Amino acid sequence: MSRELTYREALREALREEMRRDDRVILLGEDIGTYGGAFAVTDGLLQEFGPERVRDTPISEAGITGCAIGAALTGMRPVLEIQFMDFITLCMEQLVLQAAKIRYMFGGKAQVPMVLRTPAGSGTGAAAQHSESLEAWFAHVPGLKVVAPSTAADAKGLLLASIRDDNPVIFVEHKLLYKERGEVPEGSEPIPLGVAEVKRAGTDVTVIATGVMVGRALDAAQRVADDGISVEVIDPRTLRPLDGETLIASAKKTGRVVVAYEGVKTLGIGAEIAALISESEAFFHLDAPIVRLGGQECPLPYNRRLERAAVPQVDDIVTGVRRVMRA
Amino acid sequence: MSRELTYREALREALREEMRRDDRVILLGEDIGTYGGAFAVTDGLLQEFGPERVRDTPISEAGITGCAIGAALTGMRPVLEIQFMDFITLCMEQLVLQAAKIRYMFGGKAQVPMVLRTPAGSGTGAAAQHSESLEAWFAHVPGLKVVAPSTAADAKGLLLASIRDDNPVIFVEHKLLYKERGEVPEGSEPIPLGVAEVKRAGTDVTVIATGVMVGRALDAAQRVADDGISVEVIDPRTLRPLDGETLIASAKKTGRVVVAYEGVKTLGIGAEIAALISESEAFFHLDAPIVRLGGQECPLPYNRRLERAAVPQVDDIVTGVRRVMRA
Amino acid sequence: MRTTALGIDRAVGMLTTMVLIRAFEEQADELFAQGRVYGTMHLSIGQEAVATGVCAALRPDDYILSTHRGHGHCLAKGADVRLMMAEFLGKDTGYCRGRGGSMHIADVSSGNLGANGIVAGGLPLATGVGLSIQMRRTEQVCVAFFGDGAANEGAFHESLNLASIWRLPVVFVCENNQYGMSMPVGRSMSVERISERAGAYGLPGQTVDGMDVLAVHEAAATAVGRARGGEGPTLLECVTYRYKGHSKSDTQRYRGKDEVDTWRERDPIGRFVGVLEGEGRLAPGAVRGLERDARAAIEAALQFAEASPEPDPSTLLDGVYAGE
Amino acid sequence: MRTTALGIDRAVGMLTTMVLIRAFEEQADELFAQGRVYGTMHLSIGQEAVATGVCAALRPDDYILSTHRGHGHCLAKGADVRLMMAEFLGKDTGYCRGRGGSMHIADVSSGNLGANGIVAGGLPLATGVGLSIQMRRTEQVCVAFFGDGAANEGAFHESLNLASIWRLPVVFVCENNQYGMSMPVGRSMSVERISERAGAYGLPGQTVDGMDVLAVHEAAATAVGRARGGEGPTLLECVTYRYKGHSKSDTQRYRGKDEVDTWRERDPIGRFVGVLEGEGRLAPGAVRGLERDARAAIEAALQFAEASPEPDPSTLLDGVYAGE
Ligand SMILES: Cc1ncc(C[n+]2csc(CCOP(=O)(O)OP(=O)(O)O)c2C)c(N)n1
Ligand SMILES: Cc1ncc(C[n+]2csc(CCOP(=O)(O)OP(=O)(O)O)c2C)c(N)n1
Ligand SMILES: [Mg+2]
Ligand SMILES: [Mg+2]
Repeated sequence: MSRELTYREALREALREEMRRDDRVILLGEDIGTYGGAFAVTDGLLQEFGPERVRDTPISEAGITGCAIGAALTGMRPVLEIQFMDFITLCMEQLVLQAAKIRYMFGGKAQVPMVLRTPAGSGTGAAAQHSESLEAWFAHVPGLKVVAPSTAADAKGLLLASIRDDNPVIFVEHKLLYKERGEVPEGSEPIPLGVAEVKRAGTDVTVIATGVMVGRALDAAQRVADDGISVEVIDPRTLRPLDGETLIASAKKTGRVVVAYEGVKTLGIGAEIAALISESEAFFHLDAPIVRLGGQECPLPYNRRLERAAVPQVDDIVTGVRRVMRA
Repeated sequence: MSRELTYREALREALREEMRRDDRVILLGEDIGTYGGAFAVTDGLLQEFGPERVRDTPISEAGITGCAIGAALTGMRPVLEIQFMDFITLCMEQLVLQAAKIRYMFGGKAQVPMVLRTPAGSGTGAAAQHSESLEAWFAHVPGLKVVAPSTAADAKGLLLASIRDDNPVIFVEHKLLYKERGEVPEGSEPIPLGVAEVKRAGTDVTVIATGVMVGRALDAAQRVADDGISVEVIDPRTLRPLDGETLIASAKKTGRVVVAYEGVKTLGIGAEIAALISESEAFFHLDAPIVRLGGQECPLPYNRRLERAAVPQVDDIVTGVRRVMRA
Repeated sequence: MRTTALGIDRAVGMLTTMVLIRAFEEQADELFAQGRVYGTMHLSIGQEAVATGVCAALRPDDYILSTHRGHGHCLAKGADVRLMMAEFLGKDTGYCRGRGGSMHIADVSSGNLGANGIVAGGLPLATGVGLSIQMRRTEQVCVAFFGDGAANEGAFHESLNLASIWRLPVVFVCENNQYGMSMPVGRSMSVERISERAGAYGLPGQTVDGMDVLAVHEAAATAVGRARGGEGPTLLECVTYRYKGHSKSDTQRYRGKDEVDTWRERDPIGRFVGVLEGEGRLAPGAVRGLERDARAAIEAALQFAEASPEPDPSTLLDGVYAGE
Repeated sequence: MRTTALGIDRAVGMLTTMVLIRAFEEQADELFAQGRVYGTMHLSIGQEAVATGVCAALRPDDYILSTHRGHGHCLAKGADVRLMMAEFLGKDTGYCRGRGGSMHIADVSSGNLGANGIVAGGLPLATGVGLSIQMRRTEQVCVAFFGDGAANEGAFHESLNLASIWRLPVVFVCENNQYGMSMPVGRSMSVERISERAGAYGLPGQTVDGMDVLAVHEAAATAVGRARGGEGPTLLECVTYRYKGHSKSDTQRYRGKDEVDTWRERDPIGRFVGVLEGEGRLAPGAVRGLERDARAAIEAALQFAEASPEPDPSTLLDGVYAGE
């Protein structure tokens, strides 16, 4: 059984169900209570769970990150919202030097079960300091997990799994997806972390896409299908750990790979995906260089035309697919 | 003409020469004055230039980073020392959302000529919060440049160039290299940013190595030379922008590539280098998958044996070279 | 509230600035309502006295660091409203060639080192500007604007401390408009007055009525004088209110209409007009003329902006790096 | 300084702890000098009264967050000196299986949530521990130790503010040992007493003689009582001194030997022994027995540690993730 929900509603449902199921789950963040969250994800939860468990914080990103970590270390399961992913730059010490390392530094004798949810991405005219896609930084950090859902169903299932995970999870939501609708199964079934999903099966080219790029890749796949090109679209869904097996298997099968991601191209998540495939046995099956389509090498500009030009669009993916087919 | 200097002395010489040449160059950092710097790089500079230009700061990494940026924006050329690269996690907002973006956000009408020097790397028993190699994060950020010298001569020439550059430069020093000696040319000749150097010419395998790995790669090259394997060792020296041309040319020539770096393997600088080569025309010349040797997927442990096992050593590079030769 | 200490020209100048800011903000609001602007923005209607009173105490070569709610600061510091409107609309003729938009308008030539999308993000920069001034010995001053919410960021603490120990020529101006987005100031901190925090840095702190442009100006002039005279920084809190929502998506559940109305009764423009008229320094109704002029200027700016070209996507990478 | 308020057992217990801390630190110093320890470390000789006086006010299930200079806190909170020494030497039997070393010793079972290599890094964590206690309603208390230098980090500001507005059961203990590495506290901030900063958060602040274990204990007991009683956090500054260099590589150019000698005259152990002897609660010379016991315990710990195996490199990745 399933019903249609928006991505935002699916996230909210996951939060609500976990909060009902487990008293230790609490929410922290700026304007998540009365205001309902800058992107309305937590709307209504204050009313159901009260101000102790849905906690508006001062504007102190490092402090509230540490607060979540300390609470997680001593028996709670906090879910922290950082209002825009850009502001996570203020949390790096606590996230990377504390949350990610505490368990290891303590010889495996502690754990930090927390989720940091944050909206990423451009496309809303929010300019250079409110449009970041920084997931690659966190995918570089042992001790963290990184999740990036592209559909409402994944949003719910992956958030359930992230809250139940005993490790710190960076949960990257995309602003443009909040209003997107999709079928979401009834019930509280988590989707395991670390498992990619084939969003469309195909035989000629593998397009590996993350976040908002998954929908664009599916559109591009549809477009080139008319030219007789069969595209397989895969969403890794978890960016750390990457499901190398699924990606490599598809690359072996098609021999042609395009990676589409919104973060800056250089050292964005696509760099790891390309490198991973290139060093695997898939190397011997590749018929063409792996094409990476990432964000342009600039801060995100305000102007709408520039902003569109700064990240891959459906057209760019179509072009990328054609290019990899020609090689 | 040249003479032997340690890497540390070479850095100090660059600072001294630039401070003599240009009044706008000032130094900021924790314990850089009386103490002479945690790694003694600035030793003696307080005596020569006084406390106005060699400025001990409180322990406020974000604040002093912003201070350097604001000064750079209004006519100074600050060189900031962050005592350990780990602590740069506290500076991310100022570095990434301010320094890197100001020029672009202002429509190209401002500049931020500053250098952030910082010691990185493991090998000193400093454990998980004092051993980071985070250069890949910055190489992901448009607006920044990233430099990582591996010899005394490069340390001097690249630091001169970095101070004269009109952009924010993250200058990554390696703790194990400070005491290493090398020939350094007389005179104040900068080494241009963005230019890799072939540290040893060879024909069978290209080993691309950064920072402390360059010396290890050279040792490994020497070792396998006895087996008749001719290794070309290349140091990119600047990690953003990467000198793709030189790297790709060598990959085309040898057809076999090993990348050795200390940062965590996943999404470390080697991910970009491997992806870059794999998407270039060198792809068609590759005889084997690109081998990446990076840091293990864990925080840096204190214990010496574990610490050694956590990052590539000469043996690992030898093994990597043999592996890429067999494929 | 008395204007005596000020010349009549300066008093009317301040009124003119306030009226212009309001006209700009109202135009911006309308453009958004009409769907003619992309993204979001933060209006400073109700807070005009702060930007105006503070910037009136500055020299043209002094610096300011502004905030996400920065239109008023920008105008008060002397921006060309045409270039500002063009930036607001993302045009190539705008101050930032359309790259910045509302949240990043900067005009280095008038000393405006930029709005800032990061709460408290400008405070550390201000210390560097102060240091640069001190080392270049130019006797300039730097003002850093920030909100009540920003006073809870670590950057506030580090910046005030640094400015204090080095006696930097920086004035920290807190616009306490009662809320950080939806968070009432009384719930985000435990001090009555944000200016009390000055004590933690051995600095003078003062709280003034931010709806009274003369009070703001007087306090700012004193603080700027201290800074210029080498006596170091001041923390100046201006108690004010934003009439509009935090940004375009704010439904304002966190406050009642009554509260807004009560504050509106203390409107900084209305009160200042009353004072000037009462003192006989402004003819009754003369403010209408100022308002007309302001609207005309805004109208002209809008025409300029709308007639301006969009940036060409082929210039996307311009300005990422200097020297290229 | 009077012990009357304390039972004799507790007084001798505190002396025993101080003597043990000093013995540990001296042993650590010697091991380094002999080249038998890898890396670096930060000794707390001279500061024993702070760790001891504060932790004596805690229950076994209370929490502490410690610092890079954390050996004393760890012992005072009840660590097993053998497991601690093993960790110090990077052995697999150590508290952290040799992964942590001096700068990261943690013993969750005795409530020690870890030394911390990051200056002020434990302060934000302490707010979360406080929140967790408050929500679990366990009436525990969390103590966050930090240095004078740490009080200039943004994390200090954000943490005290958060703890204040939520009335968290956290006691912030500042060990003002006069220097942050080479930076004298008087140059890094403009307040006489760090405890004055409490005012910025509406919190009680108090400065005590950190060389007087009884004064520390009394103030800590009051603050812990407030926290446990739901009255919220306190900022407690303990004025103390480190006798040794900042770390192993410190040549101490920033201070003279005279200064160190002057502080040594106020040695917290010597003074406390004097008090106890003066009150007739400790037989003259009895402290020698305690010192012998401490050295014997350290000696046994060292033997245990040295006999312990190093971690096996094949276990390198153990403990990165939970649930694997
Ligand atoms: C570091 C950071 N955190 C959060 C935000 C989102 N945000 C933008 S403005 C704002 C409220 C700021 O409050 P205040 O400082 O009082 O300024 P005001 O909006 O009232 O002018 C918030 C939470 C941000 N832009 N930057
Ligand atoms: C964020 C951070 N900055 C700098 C350092 C390097 N460092 C370690 S201890 C120290 C001095 C700390 O001074 P204080 O807080 O007074 O503690 P003390 O060493 O005096 O006990 C410094 C600068 C660090 N570990 N972390
Ligand atoms: Mg406000
Ligand atoms: Mg200290």
